[in-house]
Amino acid sequence: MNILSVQDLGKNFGGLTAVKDLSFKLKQGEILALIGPNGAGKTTVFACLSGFLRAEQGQVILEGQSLWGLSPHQICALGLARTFQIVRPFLNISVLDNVMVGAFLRQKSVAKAREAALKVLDFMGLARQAHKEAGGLPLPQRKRLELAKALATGPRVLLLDEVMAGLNPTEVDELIALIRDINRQGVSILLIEHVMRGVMALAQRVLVINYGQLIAQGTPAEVVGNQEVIAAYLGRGLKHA
Amino acid sequence: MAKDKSAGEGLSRRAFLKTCGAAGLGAMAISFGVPTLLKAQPKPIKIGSIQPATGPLAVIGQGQRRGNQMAVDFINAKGGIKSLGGAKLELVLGDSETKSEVGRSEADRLIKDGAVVLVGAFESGTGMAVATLAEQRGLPFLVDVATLDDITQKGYKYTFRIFPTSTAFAQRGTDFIKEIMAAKKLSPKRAVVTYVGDAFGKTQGGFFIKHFKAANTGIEIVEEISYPLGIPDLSGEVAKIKAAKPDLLFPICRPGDSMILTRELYKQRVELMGIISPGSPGWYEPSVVRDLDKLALYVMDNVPWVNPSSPVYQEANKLFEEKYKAYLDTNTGWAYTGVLVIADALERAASIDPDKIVAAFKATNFKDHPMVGDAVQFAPNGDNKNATTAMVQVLPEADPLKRVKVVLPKKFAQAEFTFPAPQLWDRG
Amino acid sequence: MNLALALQLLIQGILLGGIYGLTAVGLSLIFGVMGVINFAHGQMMVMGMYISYWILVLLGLDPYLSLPLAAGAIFILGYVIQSTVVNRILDFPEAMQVLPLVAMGLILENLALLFWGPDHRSPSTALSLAAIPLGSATVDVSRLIAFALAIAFTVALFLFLKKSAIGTRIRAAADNRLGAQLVGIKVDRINNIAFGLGAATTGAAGALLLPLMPVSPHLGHDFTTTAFVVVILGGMGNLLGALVGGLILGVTESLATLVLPATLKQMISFGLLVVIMLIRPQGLFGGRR
Amino acid sequence: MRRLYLLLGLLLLVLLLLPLVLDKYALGIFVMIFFYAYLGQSWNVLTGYTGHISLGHALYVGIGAYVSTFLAQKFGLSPWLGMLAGGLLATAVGLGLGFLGFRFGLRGVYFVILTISCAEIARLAVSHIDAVGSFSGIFLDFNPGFYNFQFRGNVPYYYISLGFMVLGSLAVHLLARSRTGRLMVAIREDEQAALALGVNSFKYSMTAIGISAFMTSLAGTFYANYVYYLSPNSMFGMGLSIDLILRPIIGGLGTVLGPIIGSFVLTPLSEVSRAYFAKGGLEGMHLVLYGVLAILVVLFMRQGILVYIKRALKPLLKLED
Repeated sequence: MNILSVQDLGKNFGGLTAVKDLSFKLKQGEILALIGPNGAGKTTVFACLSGFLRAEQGQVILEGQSLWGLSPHQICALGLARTFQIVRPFLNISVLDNVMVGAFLRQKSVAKAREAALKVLDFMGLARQAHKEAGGLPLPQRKRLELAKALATGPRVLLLDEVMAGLNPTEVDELIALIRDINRQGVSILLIEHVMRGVMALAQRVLVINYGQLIAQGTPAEVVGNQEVIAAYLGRGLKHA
Repeated sequence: MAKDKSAGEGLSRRAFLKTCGAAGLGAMAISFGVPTLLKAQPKPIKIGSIQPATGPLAVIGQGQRRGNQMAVDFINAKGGIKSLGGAKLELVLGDSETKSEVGRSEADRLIKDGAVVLVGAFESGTGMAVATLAEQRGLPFLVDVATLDDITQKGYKYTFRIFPTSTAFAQRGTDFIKEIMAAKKLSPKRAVVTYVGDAFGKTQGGFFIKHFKAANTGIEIVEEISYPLGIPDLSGEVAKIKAAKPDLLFPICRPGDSMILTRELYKQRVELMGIISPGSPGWYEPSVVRDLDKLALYVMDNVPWVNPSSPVYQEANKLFEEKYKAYLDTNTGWAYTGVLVIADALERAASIDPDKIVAAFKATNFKDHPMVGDAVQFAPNGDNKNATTAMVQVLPEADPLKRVKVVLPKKFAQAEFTFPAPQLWDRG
Repeated sequence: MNLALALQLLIQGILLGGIYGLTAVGLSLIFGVMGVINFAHGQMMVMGMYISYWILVLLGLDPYLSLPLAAGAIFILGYVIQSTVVNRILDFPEAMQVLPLVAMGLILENLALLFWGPDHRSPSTALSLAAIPLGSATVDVSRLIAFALAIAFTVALFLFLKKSAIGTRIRAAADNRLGAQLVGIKVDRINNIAFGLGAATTGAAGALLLPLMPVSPHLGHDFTTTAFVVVILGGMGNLLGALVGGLILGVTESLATLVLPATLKQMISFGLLVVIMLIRPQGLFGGRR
Repeated sequence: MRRLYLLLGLLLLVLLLLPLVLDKYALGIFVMIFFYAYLGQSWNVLTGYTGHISLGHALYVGIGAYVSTFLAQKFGLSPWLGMLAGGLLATAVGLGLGFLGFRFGLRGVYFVILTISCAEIARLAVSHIDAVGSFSGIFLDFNPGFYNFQFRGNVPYYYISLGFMVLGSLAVHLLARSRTGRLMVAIREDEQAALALGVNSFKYSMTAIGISAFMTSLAGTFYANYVYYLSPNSMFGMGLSIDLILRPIIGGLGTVLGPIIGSFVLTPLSEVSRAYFAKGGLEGMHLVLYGVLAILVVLFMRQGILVYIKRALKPLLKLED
């Protein structure tokens, strides 16, 4: 069963095509990775799915409901949450308060939201930081906080934008385990990732895009061997060499 | 010229810095009376002066302070309040910053500092706020300058005013204009009124227009132009004046805009028989007469002016000229008179009890003042029954400080008026 | 409707618009580079007016001749304000950036009051009464000069930013502060110069206004507000836009007096401002958003 | 935390007893302290907590003052009720302004200019409405009595303004701890990130401006019946808008105690310096010092004075961060 289906998505910036005729489906309970060289349009896809950008064409269906024209907060309320590539914690309030903002989406009372947020923090291993100001956290913990906030909104689908970038291998491994856990709890995940170790470990399927178009898809192993994918990455590399 | 001499008044830089620090520490507890050497036993009687010493009306407010202070010095030089054992007067100063609530707060501070009478406030909004406060506190308040009728129409017991109201201005102004036209056998047909867009301009202008229209002068007011106070550009307004083809211009200004108005009339070659202000600042101040020079000549203004033949005036004006290089005009003159009227009431009350002072105010019959008009006497509502205006005109004279002359009423006139005036650009 | 009057108002609107434009160019430059609104702008202009006033009174030098001195003095003032205050607040939340500059305006205004007293000073200059008759209308010579110089200054400033080495650095710093720093530009110094330049045009505007209106300590505030309107109309940070925005505002306000009391003409400008912001927030001619 | 509340309670008790020992002038200063603290608190809701900078809050003060005064003069309605009417109108106007600003995405400087413009437009409009005195403004009659919101001495004004400050701060305190308040803070911190977490930023921004406008306008009614004179320039002008934001900025933005502390520092300072420099020749000096102080505070205490006070009291009160 597909929880999210994307049909012929298209987005231009001025005359520049960022995404073109992109179609894919995210299955219930699946972890799907979206990869591609820098500037391939991955983040634009996320922005279109989460309502931060208006796509010019195409259809996005979440559990049978069209997301066309909805604003980000409505999309989030329907069960699709996202993180940002450059993490955006609310700097001047505590970690707990940060996560509570997400929890308020489902919990109307402060006490219940706090309870829910604490649970998420515990799960993410941030319980000891709960009362610290978010601005004081180091990057790895900020990454977790970013995830915790999104998780607190109780999503059915989670879009993760490079949550592993900038982490050391141990931290990556911890995060992989966490994301697996999240997935096991029934959250379907679409992730953009450059850390291939993460992609290989997590993704059941991989989509590769370049210049806003889908150029390959399949299991991680299949995609890695795909000539076109190699050309996309290497070709670009050669040009710049 | 940059700054009058009182600025240096005994504050060295170090003393200044030191006291600043003290002010920070001592907060409200400090009282700031000027230390004086007292030979006589009785304590000085404090008069609280609230004037707009900063803010857009500062030019007038600071003059008002000088007027108040000079009268205090005058009374003290004459031996103070004799019925109170020769007690000296002391002026305690408040600055309204041209804001009503600041004026109110300042009045309260002056009361705390021991003021037994308040005087002020030039600007009618502050005047109103202080009048209400005086009523709340039960302390007499003498309005030295402020025209708004409302101040004395609230039935307040503690407020008195020596200055004419907007109504009085409008009536006198209309009469004078009729008199001028009759004397010169002229029958102008069209006139334009301009007024500034603030409380003063609106009331002064509105009352004048109403009276003038009702007075059957044969002169039609063809255009009423109000303009904002902000950026002083009157080119559009003057273009409208020119298009209305008036014979006469009746402007109501604040200091500053009068200069732009006149220069603009010159540049756009607006032909007029003359400029007659129904009563407003901006035409008789030393700085205006000096800066506009020939363009200021022949402007007439209907104001409660000084009485040139009064010995009180002559004495006061001499001092004022020596000290401030300026002459006593309508505002400073009434500020001076205000304190004289207070001293007179204190003398007769022989007490600083507010209600006794109020009783003394009510019985005032004060002749020895420097202004035109009869003795100051208060009507039941607190207005000066005999407050009146004169028509003054700026006339050619080598010394700019002597150019403003009373021309009407005849009783007080220093010179014949010139009317119609030569056009602005025909003055050599 | 009176055609002669309309023509006269149109002429005056255009000339006044040039002056509005000149007062706004500096504000626009400062916003474009630093992203802060200089709430002390009008007061800086008044300082320029006082400087040319005193040069005229003490040395007898006409404001048009003392203009470089006024501009230079206000350049230094701007440079000092930027280096002592504004550079330190660039990273502050916007609400915190407002206060220091408002306070700076308060300080300048009251320093003028302390030093020179509250008088309205309006000296006669060589050209303060000159006017050229043009049919039924007249053209004010001081305004015409101010208008011409306003255009000249704006174009000169524009070219300076485009062509000169310092100009290029200023643009780089405006574009990306961090990036400019990385390529070795001393951003703080460049900011000082940019603020100084913005201030200098304002000082020059002050000198040009002296023959037109009396100077007094409290004149500044309304010029700041008007300059805002102009800058938004033209697009924040767009210098030529500021000039055109000034013209639009001048003409609109002037012609509005045909049908409205002059006291309401500002309402037209603020109304226009709101509408422009809603439908074209980048300003009529584009700018930094 | 408990000790902090204890301390605040004690301070409140002192404030309640102060009129026993203070003269009218000192009470008047306290009235202004409370008045500006309350105004700062009201502004704080929109700017300090939600992050939308308003430099036109005089608009709501003016509406509150004019509406209640107009109703009292025309229909004899008690200002206590007129105050609510003014509050409702101010809320409606605030929501209208908010709609334009938030719907059309005006943020930062653009929102600032929108607020200035709306206040200026209101000032000019009121200047041309004869029913409320146009340029001349309104002169209130003085008829002391509770019904009329007018009193002879300063003591009633003292307690009313104290009540405004305490209740206003309590309301903001409760708001800040509520779901709504927390979502407002999220919008202030990062509107995009808040949107991504399902926060309807438009709705909560509107709520903030509505509450802020309502609270602000109540102070207008107080002002009218304290000063007895209203004019378009003083009630709707930019001067008041700037005056009312100084205290929360200096005390600490987005905190409940910030506006109060700011007002306790700034209001007496302006009074004392004005009184000190009242003598002739130094006109304007107090405003220069005021300006210098404001700059110094922002430069060297960028989070406001409150942070330093907290730090100093930390050991005493066992405060958490």
